[in-house]
Amino acid sequence: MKARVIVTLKSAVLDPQGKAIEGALRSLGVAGVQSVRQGKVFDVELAGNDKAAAEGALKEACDKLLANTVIETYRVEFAE
Amino acid sequence: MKARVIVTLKSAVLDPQGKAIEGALRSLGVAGVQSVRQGKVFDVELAGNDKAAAEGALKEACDKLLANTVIETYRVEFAE
Amino acid sequence: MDRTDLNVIPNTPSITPELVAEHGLKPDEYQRFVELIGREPTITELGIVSAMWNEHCSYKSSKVWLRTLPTKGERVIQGPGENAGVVDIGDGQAVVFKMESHNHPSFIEPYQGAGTGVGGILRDVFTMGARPVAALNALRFGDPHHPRTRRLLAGVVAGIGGYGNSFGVPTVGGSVGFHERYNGNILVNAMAVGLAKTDEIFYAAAAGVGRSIVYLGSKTGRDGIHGATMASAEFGADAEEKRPTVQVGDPFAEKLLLEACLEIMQAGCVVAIQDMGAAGLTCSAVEMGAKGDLGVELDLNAVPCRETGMSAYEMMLSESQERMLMVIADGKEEQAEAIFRKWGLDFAVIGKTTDTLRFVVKHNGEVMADLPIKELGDEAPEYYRPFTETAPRPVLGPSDVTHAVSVADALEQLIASPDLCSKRWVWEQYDHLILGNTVQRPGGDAAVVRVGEGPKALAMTSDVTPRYCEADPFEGGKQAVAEAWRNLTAVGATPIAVTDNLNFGNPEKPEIMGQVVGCVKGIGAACEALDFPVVSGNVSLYNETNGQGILPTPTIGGVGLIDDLEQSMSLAFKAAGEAIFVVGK
Amino acid sequence: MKAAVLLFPGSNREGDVARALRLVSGQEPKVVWHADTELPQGTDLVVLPGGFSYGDYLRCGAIAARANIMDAVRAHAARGGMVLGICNGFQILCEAGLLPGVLVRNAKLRFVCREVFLRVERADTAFTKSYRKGDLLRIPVAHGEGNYTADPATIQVLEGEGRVAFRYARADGHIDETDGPNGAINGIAGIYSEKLNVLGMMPHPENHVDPVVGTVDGRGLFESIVGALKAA
Ligand SMILES: Nc1ncnc2c1ncn2[C@@H]1O[C@H](COP(=O)(O)OP(=O)(O)O)[C@@H](O)[C@H]1O
Repeated sequence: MKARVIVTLKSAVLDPQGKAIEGALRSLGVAGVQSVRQGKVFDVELAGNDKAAAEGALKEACDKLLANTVIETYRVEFAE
Repeated sequence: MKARVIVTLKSAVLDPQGKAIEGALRSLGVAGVQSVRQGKVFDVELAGNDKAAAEGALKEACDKLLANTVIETYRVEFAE
Repeated sequence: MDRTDLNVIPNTPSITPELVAEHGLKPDEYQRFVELIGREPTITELGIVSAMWNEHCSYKSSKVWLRTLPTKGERVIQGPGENAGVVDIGDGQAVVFKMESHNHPSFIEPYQGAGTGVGGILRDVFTMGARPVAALNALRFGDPHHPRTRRLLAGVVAGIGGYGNSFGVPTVGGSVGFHERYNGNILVNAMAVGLAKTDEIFYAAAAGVGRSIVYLGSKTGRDGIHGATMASAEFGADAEEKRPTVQVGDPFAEKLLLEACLEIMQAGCVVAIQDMGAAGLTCSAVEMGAKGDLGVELDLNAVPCRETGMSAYEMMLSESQERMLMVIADGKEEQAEAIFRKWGLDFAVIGKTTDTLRFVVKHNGEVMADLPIKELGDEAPEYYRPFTETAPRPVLGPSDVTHAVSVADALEQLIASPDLCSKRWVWEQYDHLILGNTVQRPGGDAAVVRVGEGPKALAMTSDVTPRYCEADPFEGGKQAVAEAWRNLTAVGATPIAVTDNLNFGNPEKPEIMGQVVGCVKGIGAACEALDFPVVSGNVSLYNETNGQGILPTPTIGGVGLIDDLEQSMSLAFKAAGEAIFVVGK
Repeated sequence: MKAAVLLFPGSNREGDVARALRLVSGQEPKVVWHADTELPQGTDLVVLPGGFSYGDYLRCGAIAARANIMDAVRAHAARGGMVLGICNGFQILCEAGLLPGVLVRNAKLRFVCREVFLRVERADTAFTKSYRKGDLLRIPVAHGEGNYTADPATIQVLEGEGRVAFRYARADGHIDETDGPNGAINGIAGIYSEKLNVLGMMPHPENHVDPVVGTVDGRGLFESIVGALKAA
């Protein structure tokens, strides 16, 4: 089973990388960019077919390791 | 308008980060993890409401800056 | 047929002239190979020979000239021909060093290209049993105003730092230059310096029949497999997706590989060792056998793979990074494996040495290649390419210079020029202090790195002035060596040996070949005169874009020895009121 | 003094800190493998050295913070034992929850290796007794992610309880966070735990202990530790 975990910075946390990219896109002349925030995505392959179990495992993975909840939030998605 | 760009390594490209995370999740005892690949996500705020124009601008942004298409692929998504 | 299953590619397609050309072999080279083996090769064999006989591995255009370089000296323990040069520095210690280019990959993907360049040269050094103690680099970029330059520069510098910093070696020196002739072909030359004990140097030559050949490090993927558009046609439209042309480096894996290798060397497990660089498994296995006058038999089913369904052809030509091949001492397999497992690395017995002098590759029980091992290396083509000497330029007199500026303006222009300005922005991104032995940091004439607890130290520098080489290759080659020598003596070191990285355009053009010949002769003359032997090096040819070659850029890496740090000098003025001397002509 | 230097896969300044400890204390520290579950008997100082544990993949220090040995380190700290984390060690301590906050990417997004001035914020802890309050130390940094941050409440607590150990300063001692090497909030270069027995810092005092290589401004930290342990 394939799942995707998306980890992003909490909105109150400064994102210097996003800011830098924002600036770079503007100077490249890409039209209409107002803001950019950068995050991480993890594509995870899981054994079995039990979506609930998988979701539980991935939440555990996020809390234990994938996200630093001091500054980040996460979301788990499943491919349809 | 909000858009999300997801940049991931092409499937045959080595992902040292994913590999290390995979190992760590296993040793933390998270059940059923078979493989992990890490990518980047950019949450972009764009001016206007023209989806086609925005998509064009973001593709340009990816080709010019956000992704190196020698090793990465990207996908542009719009929030519904 | 399932096109995604690469194993189904037959090992014996008919070898067409197109296929040969796609492998970079000239018709006469292919003919020579067919005569050598007495039959038509398999596709795996064609891949193997194309790897062994390409310019990069065989030095076919430069070899006749490299032979003219002085390579011997009282201190030289190992000159060119091994993974790196080895020079005695007394007290049972040796310095091990080499320089290598990663120009093309760095142009395509600057961060990864430069990083894997650093990774490759570090492996060359620790393969010899040396712990890397310093890294240097020499970089050339296009016109500072060219649209690509900024990103290439930023990416390369970050890539060198990203790899070296994580690996844990101080990057203590280098050079950065700009010229429009590098617009489409930047240069990334990386040098590594290590320390070993003179009686614990490890070599590539295999010894002993029936010994285990062991694969170590990261898994094999379809990285950087060259050549074959034939293959792409065969693999369908997603071939590009499946075969990354640029390798991603894993400095973390390399650091583990370093520690694991040094540990099993210490434990007496290693008979021979070779890193897998370009055309990894092919070059390393053939070299180990050929140098040791032994045959090699590999069973590819044992090779740790990152991808499913890899063919023999792909495994033999993969350039995946952070891998090593070793011959293990009898009965030491278990101990060696335990050490590698502890460091979390792959370890697999993938073959054995034989007394047949054949290079035999098996996959799924089938013989995919069976070639004479010595000839694969020794019988590589060697060319005495035609060359035209670079015509001397007219000497300019003071009256020929029209562009008159005031001294103040001239000074300002010089200081502001990207070639001369401070490179702090670059070297601040390199950890130049790790290991705690950096006595002279970047920014001076040569870096000085203490050996152990001192008082001994090594000095190191990399130098070349391409516009001199373009104007007069012979004098330019001499000058690069002389400059390295001066930089070393300026910090109080005795220059002991040189590594070089010869970067040129297309050698099939007589005027470019003339630059190669001129520069090598100049380097040779200077090294001879200064008793400054060349102990290792690398050649990078075909550096061209749109038919125009780069400036001839033979980078010289010099290493010197300081017996007592007390006698070392730095360039800063030490006190007010002291006399200033000018020495020399 | 019985010091234990932890070794994670990818650590690379363990030799530097071991050398500094040896130089100052005359004793060889023990190197402890990450997979072990116990510290050597009688350990009184645990050092988490600099480097790129697990390649700095995911987040700096994140994977190492979950290593086996860290439970023993937690227990040691809870008993009041001394713990010093330098650079990657600091990042690991934050990820492990032994210190608050987090170290994020440098504001300028580049790795930076250079000498900085550090202002000693208090000289009454076991780590700084050999200095005077307000001393300016010339010490190098070498990191890509040393930008200390935490939520305002945490910062307030740290500042209020005097738990900032060092700040990046100008040559004249003035603190201006835009001058610092990484953009850290309030110029924070190092912090203490509540009981002042755990110190995490980004700069590398272990690289400035020998006059042949840089300054000797880092010695005081190791001398303080040796002194404090002798007194204890
Ligand atoms: N320009 C040169 N000057 C001296 N020695 C050289 C030069 N180029 C290559 N060599 C030597 O030839 C041998 C093969 O080099 P190379 O193919 O770069 O090694 P590797 O197997 O690491 O790729 C090495 O021993 C190297 O030192």
